Amino acid sequence: MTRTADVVVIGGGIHGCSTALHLALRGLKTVVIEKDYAGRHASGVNAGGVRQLARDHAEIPLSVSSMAIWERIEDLVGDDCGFESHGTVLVAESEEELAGFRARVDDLRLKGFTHEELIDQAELRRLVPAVSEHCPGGVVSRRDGAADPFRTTQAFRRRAIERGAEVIEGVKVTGLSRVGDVWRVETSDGPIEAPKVVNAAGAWADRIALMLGEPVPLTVIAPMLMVTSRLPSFIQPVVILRGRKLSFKQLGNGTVVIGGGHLATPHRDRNETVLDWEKLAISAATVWELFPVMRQATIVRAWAGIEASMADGIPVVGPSATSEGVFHQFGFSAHGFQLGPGTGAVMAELVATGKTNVPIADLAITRFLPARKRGEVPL
Amino acid sequence: MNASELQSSYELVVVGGGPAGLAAATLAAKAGVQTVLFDENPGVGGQIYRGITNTPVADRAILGEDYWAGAVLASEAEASGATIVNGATVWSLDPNRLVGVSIAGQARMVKTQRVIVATGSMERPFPIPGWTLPGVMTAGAAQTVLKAQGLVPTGRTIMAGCGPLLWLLAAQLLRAGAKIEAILDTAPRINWLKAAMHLPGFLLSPYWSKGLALLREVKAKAPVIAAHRVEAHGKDKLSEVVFATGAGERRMKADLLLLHHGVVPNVNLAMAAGVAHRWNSRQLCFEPVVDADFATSLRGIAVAGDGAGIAGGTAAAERGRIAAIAAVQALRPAASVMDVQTVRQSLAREEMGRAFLDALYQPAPSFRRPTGDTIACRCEEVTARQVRDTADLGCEGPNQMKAFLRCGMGPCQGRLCGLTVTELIAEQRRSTPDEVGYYRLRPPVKPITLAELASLPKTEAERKAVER
Amino acid sequence: MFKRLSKPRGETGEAVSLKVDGKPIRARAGDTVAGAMLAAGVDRFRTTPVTESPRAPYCLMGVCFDCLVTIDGVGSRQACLVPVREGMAVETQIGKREAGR
Amino acid sequence: MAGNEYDVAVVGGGLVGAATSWGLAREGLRVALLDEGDRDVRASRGNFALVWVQSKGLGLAAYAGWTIRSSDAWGGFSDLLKQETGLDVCFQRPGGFHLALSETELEARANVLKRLHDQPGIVEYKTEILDHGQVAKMLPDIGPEVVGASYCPLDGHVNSLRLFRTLHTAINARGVTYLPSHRVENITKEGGEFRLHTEKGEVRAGKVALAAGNANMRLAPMVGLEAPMRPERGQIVVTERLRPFLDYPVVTLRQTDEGTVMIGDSKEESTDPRGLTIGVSSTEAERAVRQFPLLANVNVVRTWSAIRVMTQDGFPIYDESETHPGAFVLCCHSGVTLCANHALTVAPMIARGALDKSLVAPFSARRFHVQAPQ
Repeated sequence: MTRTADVVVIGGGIHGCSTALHLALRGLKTVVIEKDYAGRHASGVNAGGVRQLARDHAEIPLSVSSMAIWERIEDLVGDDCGFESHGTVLVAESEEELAGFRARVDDLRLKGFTHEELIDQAELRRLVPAVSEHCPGGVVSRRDGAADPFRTTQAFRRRAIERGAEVIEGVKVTGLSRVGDVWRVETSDGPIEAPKVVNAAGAWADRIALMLGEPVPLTVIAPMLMVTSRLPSFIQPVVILRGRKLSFKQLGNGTVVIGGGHLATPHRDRNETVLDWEKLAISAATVWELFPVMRQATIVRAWAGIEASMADGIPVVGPSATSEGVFHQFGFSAHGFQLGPGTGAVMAELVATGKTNVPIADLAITRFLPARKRGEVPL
Repeated sequence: MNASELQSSYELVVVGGGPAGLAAATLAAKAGVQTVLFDENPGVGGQIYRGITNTPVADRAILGEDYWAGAVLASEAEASGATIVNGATVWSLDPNRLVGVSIAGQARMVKTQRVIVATGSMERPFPIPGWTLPGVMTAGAAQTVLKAQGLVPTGRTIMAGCGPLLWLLAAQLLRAGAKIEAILDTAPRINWLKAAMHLPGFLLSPYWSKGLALLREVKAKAPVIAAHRVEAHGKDKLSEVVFATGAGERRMKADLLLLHHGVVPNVNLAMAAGVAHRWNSRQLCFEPVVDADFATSLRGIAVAGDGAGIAGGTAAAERGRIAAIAAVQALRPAASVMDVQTVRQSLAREEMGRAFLDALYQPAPSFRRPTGDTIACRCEEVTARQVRDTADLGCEGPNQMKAFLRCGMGPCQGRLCGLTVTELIAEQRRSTPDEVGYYRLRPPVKPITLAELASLPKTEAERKAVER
Repeated sequence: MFKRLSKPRGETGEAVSLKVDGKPIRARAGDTVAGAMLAAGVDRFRTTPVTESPRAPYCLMGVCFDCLVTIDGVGSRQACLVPVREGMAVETQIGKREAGR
Repeated sequence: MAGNEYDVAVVGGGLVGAATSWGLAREGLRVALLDEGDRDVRASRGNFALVWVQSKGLGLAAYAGWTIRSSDAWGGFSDLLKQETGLDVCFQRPGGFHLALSETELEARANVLKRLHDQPGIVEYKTEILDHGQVAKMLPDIGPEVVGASYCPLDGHVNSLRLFRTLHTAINARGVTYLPSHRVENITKEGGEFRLHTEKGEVRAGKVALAAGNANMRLAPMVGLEAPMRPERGQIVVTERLRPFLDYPVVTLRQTDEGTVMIGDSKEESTDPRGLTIGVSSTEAERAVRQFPLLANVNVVRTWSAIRVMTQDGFPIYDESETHPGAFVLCCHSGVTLCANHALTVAPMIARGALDKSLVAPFSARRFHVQAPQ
């Protein structure tokens, strides 16, 4: 017998689980299909940054909506998810870089966003006392923070189930077809029919899109992270550098997690990544340069998670361009963790009501269509 | 201005000098409509912009920029040509738009073609044990004396409740140098799950960033404790606050307890006039039935601002403008006024986050429907048990309840017990607040003296009805 | 329960004097009677006409009627709505009001 | 009839219906009391609470006797209620005044009383005309405009809202089934039993007593009775609670045991209970201040209007149906004054199944059919 649901969500990462929870809260019968287990890839093994700072304009609305949830995350999912808020600081390494930051902050203000705040050297020193003397200032987003990624994904999964969603793990989606008014989702465990489908399949989402005739420029990446031995507490905010592919934060136990964009080699069909220790060494060197205190630390572990990166670095969020009833939510390009809670809420609204007032048009999948197909008149 | 200087009729009467009233009067008067605004406070601004023209609070950071935005509304109203009368209590409004107003002990009846009722909101009743003790106040009360008179609490101060205004006030008091021993957060956790579906709208609203910033500011300076029961103890005044947390009961010595469970429309004048009302199950209060122009079931009478359902100060001003545009178009069809669509769009933006806040900050049933000897009606000192027992006798509604127990018969005329009594009856009789209904209200909605009442004009027939 | 902010805007000082139950207090022009009484440390405004239990202002915005006092011989005035005036005589009100005052 | 749900169905949950139900329950009967909803008109919430004798009976001498009978029974009645419920309805009979604000008014007053007492068959009771000085000895706060008053020592008052609540408490304790929101749409009689049809279902009873105020006009014909009514609107003004200053009720002004002062006794021919005429309240207030100048600064907390239950000639109707034996109708304006009679005299008659003609024959609606002598 074919199973039925109101919505099938493909992918059990932070995004899939969050959308499932919000759908369940709206009273929709929701089934999540996860080929491994919830939080197995990028959602479970990222750096845990909960950051509004330095985001692309197109995703700021989703980011601020998420922040509203992050600050009360325990009220929503019954677990504080290890969320701590000490701000994120973007450090400028030169006056020139700082001038660029200033222009961005002013521009954001004009658009009505106030979460980014330009800081001078004194304030930078106050927030990040150990920063190297050559840095003239930076930008802070004071409500940013960090959380425990795997725990967070699990908390969303658990609460979604408590609210009536079903999460099926270890089952792959093998096909997707329209049968009358509903979508038939073929899985390794038999078909499920539902009028609505959400594609939150992360690094595998392009394959789902392809089943719908919507090719997208998705690259599979594997951002690397490493963690140091314990150090005396020397920094509270998460620190990021734009010029040098670096972000790092000190956890409550004293260890420091270093990430920032250097990539391992992913093998998505084998669920494997191969670390690139040369690039890890570059990250380590950058940290040592900026924070002399770090020189005594040793790297105790390094890892990478498989993630989808879009050609333009921003996610795909919104309805499918070809298939009514299907919605995309993928391609977060290594900065999707913070966006999970709020994007799930917006996606659930979109699925349930067909619309949302949240401006997500710039994240539509149509941006990858040829101009002619988008209906634009060529010059 | 004294009552004898008033004209016997105006084209438009606006009741209330908060954002809705000020914006409405300004727009109408500028369009050439002969407008009078009555406000019972010593100065305009309503509660949100209380004291805006003469506050002694010098440091602008204390009250925040949202407060000072009110100065523009006030000065525009001042310059608009509308007659603004402070210290003027409107105590009666009838379906024929005859307005009873009292100024410095003198009553007058004023006739008008249109009325915009902008009587705003008041804090929801917070019936807990000991809430009548001196030293227990609403959070809004503390905010009022801060704004209007520059007073800040001294001694041991505790706040309790939930809602955006609670956090705003806490931040203002902290900035003004007050010390807050604890903030007892009564918002039930489960509300988050109910609110979550409204998040997408909330994030576009002006509330989220302000609200979260306040939350953070307050939490950095005052301990916030989740509490699901709060009691005020003391003999002749507050001495101790007792509250229940997940980890058991706690007690704290206190000199001042500030309570807040959100605001509800102040419906007395509109209800007494006979405007149709309905229960709002999201905001848990009665509100007038209005159309897109805020016109009510009574011809020529509009209710604008928070009095038409809670949406906040900025939305109130937009609502006032919409109601005023309708009045101008009816009274002066040739006058040029701003495009109502533009105002509707701003209003829609302002109202966007409301559903989320309403769900998130809905007070728990135990704080709305008290039990035992907790006072429900402060004026007549009627307890929750009496109301419940009387409902069990077969008393189905608040009007019979009033006759049996006198609840709602005191000078506040049910403002502080109306919602409680309705909800208690609904619970006891397994009914709904909508079915139970509200007190039938009658003028005067604010007390006036017998001499004032006696001084009003009367017809021969009206005299004959009494003198025999 | 309340004190004044140390650096007020506009005219400074407490220029108005009035009496509460015969005791002189100072107030700022622009104060309401209730505000002036709270600033002067008065923590009981009246007792109720029903059980004579003590009350002080609850809402300070004119809706609760717990701040009723006798002002210049006239009972049951809402202290939160009446501005102070030089020489005003305020009395706290005990139980039911007496007719004629 | 063992099949009946109830022995008696009383229609109308106001003072008349509640008092009658209590009296019937005291006789050991199974009683259902059918009432309308909270928002429906109810004169019992808007009355003036006097237990009043003076000037009752001009035009129907028997009414004076009927009134005095209830007034005399009131003390014992209130004691009974207190024993059963613990609630004190504060009945007092200190005597009452009717104040005159001009010589013309005083003369008119004296004339009314003279005509009343000149009627044949009238029961004797004392009423005096007093001048200003005599009144001032008992009512020291009257104003200079009060030229005099009539005074009757039999007059008194109660707390009528508490009486209303006390009766409901008492009937609840005695097992009366109170059915709110049971507006009676139709009454039929089948096989010796009355069926009362309501939106919430049917109620069956062996007897039916109509005590529905002005609605009796609609209901009485369903059981072969009639109740010609002429509803009237009255308005009342109420003040805040004051310390006791008035030891006697005045027909237009009384201080309750709670301290509030009620001012009223207007008459308007309107049946809209929501309407309220400010000019009428104002006239009442003006006269009150002239009568008692010390009230000038007192705050008015509420005004209200209510529809008086008034028969076409102003006197009560008590009748039993000839076509529908077991159906009775009770209509009166003075539900407070006559409350003791309804509970202690009329209810036992209904329980027995027949009205005692020696007491209530003058109050039959048949009086409206009397033809002028040829």
